[in-house]
Amino acid sequence: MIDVLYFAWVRERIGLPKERIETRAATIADLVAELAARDDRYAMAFSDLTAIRVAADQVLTDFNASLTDVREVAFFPPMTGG
Amino acid sequence: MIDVLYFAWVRERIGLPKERIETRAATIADLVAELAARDDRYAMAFSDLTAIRVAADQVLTDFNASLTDVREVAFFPPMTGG
Amino acid sequence: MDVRVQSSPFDPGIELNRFTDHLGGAEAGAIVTFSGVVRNRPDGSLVRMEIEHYPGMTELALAEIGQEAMSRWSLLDALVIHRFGPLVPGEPIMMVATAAAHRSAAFEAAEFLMDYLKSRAPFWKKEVTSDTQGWVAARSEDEQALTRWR
Amino acid sequence: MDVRVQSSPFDPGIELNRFTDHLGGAEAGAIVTFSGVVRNRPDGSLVRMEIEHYPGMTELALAEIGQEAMSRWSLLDALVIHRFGPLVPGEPIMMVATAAAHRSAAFEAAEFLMDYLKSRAPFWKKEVTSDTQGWVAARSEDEQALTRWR
Repeated sequence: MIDVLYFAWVRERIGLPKERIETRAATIADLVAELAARDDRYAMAFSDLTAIRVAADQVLTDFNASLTDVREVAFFPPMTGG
Repeated sequence: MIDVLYFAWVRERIGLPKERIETRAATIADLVAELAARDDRYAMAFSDLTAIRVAADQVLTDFNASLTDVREVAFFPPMTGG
Repeated sequence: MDVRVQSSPFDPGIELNRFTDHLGGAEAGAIVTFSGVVRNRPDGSLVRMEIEHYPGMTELALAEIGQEAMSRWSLLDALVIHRFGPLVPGEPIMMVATAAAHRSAAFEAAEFLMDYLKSRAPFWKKEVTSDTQGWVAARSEDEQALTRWR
Repeated sequence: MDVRVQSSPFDPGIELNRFTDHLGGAEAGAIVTFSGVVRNRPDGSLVRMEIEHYPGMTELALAEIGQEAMSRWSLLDALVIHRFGPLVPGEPIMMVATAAAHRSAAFEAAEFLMDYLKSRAPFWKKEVTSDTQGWVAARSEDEQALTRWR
């Protein structure tokens, strides 16, 4: 089981802020492929991965990162703080 | 007639903040030579001109500057504001 | 070092004075602050700005950026405050403050904090007018600014 | 733009808030301040700092530096306050504030103001302890800092 979080327009496109999912995905890229195959909302949200950033257990990482021992993954657009 | 002002340690060495003097000096360097010839206090104050900055009519200038139409000359160490 | 992520307003002037008083004046000569306020749109149509963030990761990211600044410039102290939730034009969004013995360290550390906070802390801004709403896009200049610190 | 040369104390926090309020929030997104406080000596022996200045030339020099910053970075506003006379450790000596649409302009303009003010505005600092007094020497780094702006 893994918590998947969505923020900003990724959250709006998918239609929910957080879900707990059962997955055997080995990497974040595998997880994205699994999610994108679900339905159009996910497919659209993940259609351009260059526009999406990802964090594993609250630390920025990349799509090739392993999911071993990861409890929380978050997808969001580039940050615009300050 | 010209007003001559001294600040910080230049003022302390010469022993006064301001004086009005009659001079025919053509440049600031000429004025400095005239003053340094007066007595030891002036000679000591002007012994190292690299340690002294000069302003003519309240604008920074250099020792070669002309005194024509200048009403006020000031001598002081490098500034330490801020 | 003090890091605060909050929905409630803050007063930049009071924060600056508190930050300065807290230093005690022994070693600090230079204090730099940056404060960001919600800018209106050129046509004055902005009703509010909504700031979303990632609770947990935000605090982690800001603490890490702050610690990096403290050690890299030997700061005497640093402060980061960032709001989330709805804000109206003219309201303070965020503030950083840095204190050092000399001005160059205080300035550089404040710029570093801002550059990292802009592109590495998980905040997202949405602009809301009476009939539109849209997420603010990241600026390539902001990503570019980080190369200065590598 | 506001330039003040004064012997009386000022409150950096109040000045920051007044400066920010005065902008009206239409275009300004970024406000940077620098405030300098009297540092004690490492052994804590400083009784007071005495700041001498050149009345008339000081105001001229600060106004010129301020105008240069305003136009070079298209600032929305700028503030310079510098005290003269006796000051005790921990007291604010001076402050600059800059406001711009984006942070890089506000930061650069504030650094420019500080660099010029340090070496081109006619102020001199004297440190007084219980048994010594001496003029603070200009630092070559401060003169060097000006080359960045040429």
